Amino acid sequence: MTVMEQRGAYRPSPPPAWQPRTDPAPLLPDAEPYRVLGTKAAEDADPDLLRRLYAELVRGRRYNAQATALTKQGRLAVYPSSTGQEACEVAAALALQARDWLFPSYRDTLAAVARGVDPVQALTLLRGDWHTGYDPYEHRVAPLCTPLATQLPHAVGLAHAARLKGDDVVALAIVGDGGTSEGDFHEALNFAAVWQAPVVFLVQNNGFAISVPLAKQTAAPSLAHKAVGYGMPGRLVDGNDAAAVHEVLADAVRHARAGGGPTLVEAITYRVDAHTNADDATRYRQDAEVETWRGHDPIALLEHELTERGLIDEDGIRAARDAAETLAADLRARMNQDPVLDPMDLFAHVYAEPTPQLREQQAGLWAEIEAEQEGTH
Amino acid sequence: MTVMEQRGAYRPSPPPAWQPRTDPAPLLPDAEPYRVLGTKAAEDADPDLLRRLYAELVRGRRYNAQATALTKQGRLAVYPSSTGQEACEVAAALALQARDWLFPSYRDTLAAVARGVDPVQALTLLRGDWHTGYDPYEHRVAPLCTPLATQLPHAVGLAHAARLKGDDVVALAIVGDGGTSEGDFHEALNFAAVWQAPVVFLVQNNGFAISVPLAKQTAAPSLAHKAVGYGMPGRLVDGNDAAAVHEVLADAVRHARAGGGPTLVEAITYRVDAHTNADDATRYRQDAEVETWRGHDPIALLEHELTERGLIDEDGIRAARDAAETLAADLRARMNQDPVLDPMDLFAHVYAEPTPQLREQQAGLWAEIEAEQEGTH
Amino acid sequence: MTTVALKPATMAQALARAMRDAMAADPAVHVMGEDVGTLGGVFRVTDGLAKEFGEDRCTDTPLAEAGILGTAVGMAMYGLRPVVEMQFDAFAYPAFEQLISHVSRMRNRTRGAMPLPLTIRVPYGGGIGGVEHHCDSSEAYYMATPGLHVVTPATVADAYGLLRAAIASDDPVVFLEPKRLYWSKDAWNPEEPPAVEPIGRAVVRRSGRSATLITYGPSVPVCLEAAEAARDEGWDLEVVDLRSLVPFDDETVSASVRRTGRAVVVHESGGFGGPGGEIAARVTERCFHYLEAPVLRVAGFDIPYPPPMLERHHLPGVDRILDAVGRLQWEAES
Amino acid sequence: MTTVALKPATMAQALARAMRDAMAADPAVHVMGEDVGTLGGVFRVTDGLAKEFGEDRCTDTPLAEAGILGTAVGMAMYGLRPVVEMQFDAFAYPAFEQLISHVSRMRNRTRGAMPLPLTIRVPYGGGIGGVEHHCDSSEAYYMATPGLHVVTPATVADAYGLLRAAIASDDPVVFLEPKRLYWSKDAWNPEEPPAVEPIGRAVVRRSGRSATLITYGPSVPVCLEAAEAARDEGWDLEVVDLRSLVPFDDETVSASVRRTGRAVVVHESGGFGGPGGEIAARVTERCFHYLEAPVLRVAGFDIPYPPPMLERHHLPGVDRILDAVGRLQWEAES
Ligand SMILES: Cc1ncc(C[n+]2csc(CCOP(=O)(O)OP(=O)(O)O)c2C)c(N)n1
Ligand SMILES: Cc1ncc(C[n+]2csc(CCOP(=O)(O)OP(=O)(O)O)c2C)c(N)n1
Ligand SMILES: [Mg+2]
Ligand SMILES: [Mg+2]
Repeated sequence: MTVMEQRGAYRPSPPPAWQPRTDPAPLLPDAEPYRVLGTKAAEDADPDLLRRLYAELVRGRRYNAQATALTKQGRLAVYPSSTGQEACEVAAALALQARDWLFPSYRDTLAAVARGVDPVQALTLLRGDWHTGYDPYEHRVAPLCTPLATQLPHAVGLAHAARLKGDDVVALAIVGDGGTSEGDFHEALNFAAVWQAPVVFLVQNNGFAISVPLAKQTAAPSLAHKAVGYGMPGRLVDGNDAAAVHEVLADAVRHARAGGGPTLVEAITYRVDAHTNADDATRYRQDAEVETWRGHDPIALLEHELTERGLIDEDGIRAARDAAETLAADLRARMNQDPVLDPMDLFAHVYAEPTPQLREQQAGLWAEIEAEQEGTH
Repeated sequence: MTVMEQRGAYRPSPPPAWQPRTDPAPLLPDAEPYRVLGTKAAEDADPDLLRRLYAELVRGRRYNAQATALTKQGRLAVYPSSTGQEACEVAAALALQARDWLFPSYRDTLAAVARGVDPVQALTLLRGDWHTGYDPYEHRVAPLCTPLATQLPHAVGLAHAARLKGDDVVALAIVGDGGTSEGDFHEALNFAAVWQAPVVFLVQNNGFAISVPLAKQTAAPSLAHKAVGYGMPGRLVDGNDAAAVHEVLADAVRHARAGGGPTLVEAITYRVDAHTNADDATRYRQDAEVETWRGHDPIALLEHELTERGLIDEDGIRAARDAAETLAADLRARMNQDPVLDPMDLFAHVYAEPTPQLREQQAGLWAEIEAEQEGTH
Repeated sequence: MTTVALKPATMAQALARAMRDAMAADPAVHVMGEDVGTLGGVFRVTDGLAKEFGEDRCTDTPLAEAGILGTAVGMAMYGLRPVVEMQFDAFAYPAFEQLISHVSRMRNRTRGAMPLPLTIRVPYGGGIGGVEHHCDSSEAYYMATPGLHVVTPATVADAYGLLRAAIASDDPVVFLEPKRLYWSKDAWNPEEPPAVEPIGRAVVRRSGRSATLITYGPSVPVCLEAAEAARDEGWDLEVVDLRSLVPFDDETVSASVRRTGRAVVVHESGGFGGPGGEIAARVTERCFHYLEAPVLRVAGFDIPYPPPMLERHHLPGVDRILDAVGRLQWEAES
Repeated sequence: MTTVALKPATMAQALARAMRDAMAADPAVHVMGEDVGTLGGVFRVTDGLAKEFGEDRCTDTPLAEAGILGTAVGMAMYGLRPVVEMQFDAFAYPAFEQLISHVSRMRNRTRGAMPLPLTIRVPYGGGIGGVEHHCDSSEAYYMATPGLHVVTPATVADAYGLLRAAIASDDPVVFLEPKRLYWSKDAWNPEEPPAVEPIGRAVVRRSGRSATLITYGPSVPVCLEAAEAARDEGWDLEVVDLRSLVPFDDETVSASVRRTGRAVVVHESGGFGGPGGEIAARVTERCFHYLEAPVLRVAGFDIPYPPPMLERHHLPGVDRILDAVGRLQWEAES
C-alpha cells in the first residue's frame, strides 16, 4: 500500500499494547537505609544470631589489625583492610549455607575467613605467595578477585549452572562502590535478571575507590537504584549494622533460592583504614570524616545493643575477645614462617599437561637452579 | 579504645546522615510511552514541524526501500534497513542544531541522511567501499559505528570536551535495545551523569537484536528505567510517533544545552524488515507480529493526523513523494557507478605519516600492481 | 567390507555436527552466544541445536561478550563445559579482560584446582566481502596469552575432529573458524564422522622437497594452490598445516624445514607482531644450519582490515606466495 | 659558558614533568584516569597536575577503563589531546575493544579526517613484587594492532622526551612505562628538560663488537649490566634500546647486527608470540648472511606472571642473558 492509498479511509491502529515487563515499584529501594540495631526491629532479631555476629565481628576486627601489622613486619606484601566494614564481610559469610558460593573481591579475605577459609590460606595471595591459597571447592569460595567486578559474571554463571543442574545453590558476590562503574557489573546484573539466576550482589559502598569519592563515581540517587534498570529488587542497608545486613542478605538468599531471582544490595559503610597499607589516605580525605564513622562502628553498635538488652555479659565479651586473640596469635605465628615455593610450579598448572614449549622452559629453569645450587655449594 | 572499654558509658552515634544524592522520582519514566499523534498534545504541535517531519519520513521510507533494492542488484553489500523506525531516525536528526553532533550506529544511515549527509556517502561503508564515506566534521556526524554501544562513550567525551571548551554543543547518540546490554552502554551513561555532559541517548527499542527478542535481552520494566541508576531522567516514548519522539528529544537536547545533563530516551518501535538483507526473519518471528506493527506505521500515523486536521493536502503529499522519488532516482543512478578505490589508500591513513614498514609494504603492492598491469597489457 | 556412503558436507555443517555429537555425548556441554539458539547463528553453525537440546543447552544470551564469557567461566567453575560463540572476530574484543585475566589463568591461579573446560569459537579472517570489524585475524592476541590453546581447522574433517577435541579438552581452547572456509565442502561419512584429533599436531598437507610453506586456517587452500602453481616454476613445495598454534608442533615443522632447507610462513593476519614472527623465529632457532635462506613471511599488511573492494590486495594470494618463494635465494643453490 | 646545575630526578618525576610541560604549552592536553587527580596517581606520576591545572584538566574518572578510553576518544574527536592513565597493565584489558576497534582505526576509517591525538600511559612489567594482575607485559597485544604507536622509555631523559613526543603526536601512542624503573634516577637539569625525541628511533646504549643485545624498557638496565659482566667472558656486547616498538627502527637494529653478526633479543614479556619473535624474524630477514648464529631470545616464560616470591625465576636476568650469548655458536668462529 502506498502512502497515497493509505490516506482517507485508512486509520492507523494503536500501538501494540505496552506495559512494563515488571512492576517497577517493588524494585526500588526504600528511602532510608534499612536498620535493625537501635530500632524496634532489633527486638525480633534472634539473640543467638546477634551473639554469633558479634563474635565474628570482634574476630574480624582483630584479624584486620593483625593482617595490617603483618604488612609492617614485612610478612604480608600488601593488605587491603576491611576495618570498619566487618559487618558486611561477616554477614555475607553468615547469610550463606554450606552449599552456597561466595565470590569475594580482593578486599574480602575476611568474608572468606568468616566462611571457614584458613586465614593463612586466605592471605596467601597478599603475602606474595601463590595466587590463591585455598581450594575454591573446599569452602565454596571463589578465588579472591582483583580485576574489579569481573567476579560478578562468574557468580551469575555458577548460580545459573547450579540451577540448570537442579542444585539448590545460591551465589553471593561482593563488589565495591567503584566496581559498580565497570561494564562487567552491568553485564552480570543483566544476565542474572534475564536468567533469573539465584545470585545476590552485595555492593559494599565504603565511600571510596582508592582516592575517588562516591560523588565522582556516580550521580545515582543510590547504587541500589541501579537494580530497577535490570528488573531486580534493589535494597539499601546500613552496612555497619550487622543485624540489618544479615537480615537483608539472608532475605535475598532465601528469595534467590526460592526461584525469585537476583537481588542487588547496597550496604552503606566506610573504609576506616587507608585503601591498603601502601596508601596514604590523608592525601584525599579529612580525619574528621573518619572520626564520624568511627562513632558508628559496627562492633560498638552491636555490642551496645547486646549489652543494653542484657544479651551478653562480661564473660561473653571476653570469650569473643579471646577467640579473636587466638586467631591473631595463630596467624602471627604461622605467617612468621616463610612459605616454601617450588619454582617448578610455575609450569605445572598453566595447562592440564604442560605444552612441549613449557617443558623445555621448565627444563631450562631446572638446569639453571641446579647450576646455581652447585655454585653455592 | 578497646572493645571492653567501649561498653557501658559508650553510645554509638547514628550514622552520618544519608540521603539520596538526587531525588529519584523525577528520573523515572512515565507509566506509558509518551504520544502526541492522536492525542490532545497534537493540537499544540507546530504544523510546520509536523509537515517537515512528514516529508522526511516519506523520504526516509523511500530511501530504505531504495537501499534494500540496491542490495538485490548487488550494488550494496549489505543494508540494515530502518523501515518502520523512520520516526526515530528523522526526529533524532531534526532535534539537533547544526552545531550539535550525531553519533549513529550502523543502522542509522537514515539519521545521517536526514541531517544532511549525502546518501551515497552515507552508504559508502555498506557498499563495500571505504569504511566511512563522509567527513565527520562536515555535518558533525560521527562515523557509523558497528561495534555495538561503543559510540556512546565517544558521544559523552565529545560533549564533555565541548562543554570544557565553552561551546554550546549537544551530542545525540543512537543505540539499539540489544546494545543496552553492553558494558559500554553502562560506562557511557555513568560518565555522562557524573560529568553532567550535554548528551542525549536515544535507544531505539525495535524489539530485536538480530533474532533475539527483548525478553531475552532484559528483564527491566523498561529500558528507560535504567536511567535512574545513573541519576539521569529516563523517558519513554512511542517511537513510531514522530511528533512525540521529536518533542522528547528536543526537550532533552534543550535540557542538556542548558546544563541540565544527560537524558536517556527509550523509543518503542519495531524493525519491520529483517535485520539486514542477509537475514531471514521468518526463522525467529511471526508475520502476524509484523503486521500489527505495520498498522502502527509512523508515516501512516502522521499522515492521518495531518489529513484529519487539514494540515496537508494532496499536493503536499505529492510533493513529499516527489522529493522522495528524486532522492531515490539520484541514489540509484549514482550507486550504479562502480566506485574507484586507490589501493595505495590502504597505507595512507594508518598513521599521520606511514611508518617505514608501511612504506615498504606500499612499495611492494605498487610493484605487484604494476607487474599485473604489464601482464594484462 | 561394507561400502561407505560418502556425502558432501560443508565446514559449517561439520562444526554443527561436532557440537551436536558433543552435546549428545556429554550433558555438561552447553552452547551459548548471540543468536545461537532460535536463529542457529548468523553462519548457521549452531543450527538445530536449540531444537534438539532445548534452550537451556543452546542459549541466546543478552548482547554482551564480556558477560557471555564471564558467565561461561562461572558455568565452567560449576562443572559445565560451555562452548561460547563470539559472533565475529572483532566482537570478541569486549571479552578480552575475561579472557586474559580469568579464562587463561584460573587453572594456574588455583594450582590446578579450578580448571576451565571452555571452548571459545571465533569466526575469523576475511575474504568474504565483510565490512569493517567482520574480517579481523586476531590470532596474535590469543597466541600471546599463556593458558589458552589456539586451534584452527582448514578442512572439513579437521573442523569436526578438532572441535570435538577442543570441547573435550580440560583447558580453555580458542577455536578459530576460518569464515571463508565455512562453505568449503568435502566428502564425508555422516554415519561415522572423522576421528577426534589430538590438539597440538601439525600435518603435512602436501609433501615437497624444494621449500616448506608453513600455514594454517584460511591460508591452507591458498598455499596448496600456490604449491600446484609452483610446479611450473620447477619448485616442489611442501605445505604444513599447523592446525594448532598453541601448543606449537615444533617437531613436524622443524622436520619439514630441515628436509627442504627453505621456508615461507603464510597467514592473513598482519605481519608485524603477527604469528609469522614467532614461527619464523622458532624455526630459525631450531633449523639455522639447515637454512639456505631466511624464513620469509607472506602476511596481511600492517593495516586495519581493508574494505571489501580492496581486500584482494591485502590477502596473501598465490602470486605473492610464489614471489616469496622466488626470493629464497635459489641462486645460492649449487 | 654557564654552569648547568644538574639535579637527580626519578623517571616518575620526569614523566610528571613531561605532562606538566605539555599541559602548560597546550591547553588541549587533558590528563584523565583513576586516581590521577587528588591522589596524583598510585605511582604519583600525575602528582601536582590537578592542583596546577584544575580538575577539568586532570580528572579523576569513574572506575571503568573502557569508559575512560572511550570518552577520551570523544574528547580527541573534539580537538583535545587526552593523556589517559591505565592504572596497571592488566587493567587496560577492559579497554581493548575501544583500543583496537576505535583508537587504532579512527584515522584510517575516516581517511585522515578524524585523527585521534591520544596518549595511553600504561605502567607495565614486573620486578616490583606486585601481586597478580599488576605485573603484566602486554606489549605483544599493542604491537599486533596497526594504527598504534608503541613507545617505552628506559631512561629518565627518554621518559621525558618520549612522553612529550607522544603527547605531541597526532596519532594514538601507547606509552609503556616500566614500573620498576619509576624510581630509577638520573641527573638532569630542571631548568631545561631533555629534548623531545622523535618516535621511532632506537639508540645504541653501549657499543660492542661481539654480539648485539636488542632490548627495551625494563630490560635495558639488565642488558647493560649483562654487557658489563660479559667482559669477563671476553665478549664485547652492544646494547640497542629500541625505545619505540612501533614504528620499528630496522635501520639501527640491522646496522648493529650486521656489525656484530650475532644477536639476542631480551624482554620480560612471554616469549611465545611475544615481541622477540617479530624482532628476531625481521632481523634475520634483513641480516641473514651476516649472522653467525640464529638470533636467540631471552624472555619471560610462557606463563601467567608469577607470584612475587617466584618472580626472580621468571625475569630475564644477567645469567640467562649470558647463557644465551654463550649459545651464539662461538665455536664456529675462526
Ligand atoms: C579493572 C580494574 N581496574 C583498576 C583496578 C585498580 N584498583 C584496585 S582497587 C581499586 C579501587 C576499588 O574501589 P571499590 O570498588 O570501591 O572497592 P574498595 O577498594 O573500596 O573495596 C582500583 C581502582 C583493578 N583492580 N581492576
Ligand atoms: C560488540 C558487538 N557485538 C556483536 C555485534 C554483531 N551484531 C550486529 S547488529 C547486532 C544486533 C544489534 O541489536 P540492537 O542493538 O537491538 O540494534 P538493531 O540491530 O535492532 O538496530 C549484533 C549482535 C556487533 N556489531 N558488535
Ligand atoms: Mg569502595
Ligand atoms: Mg534492536
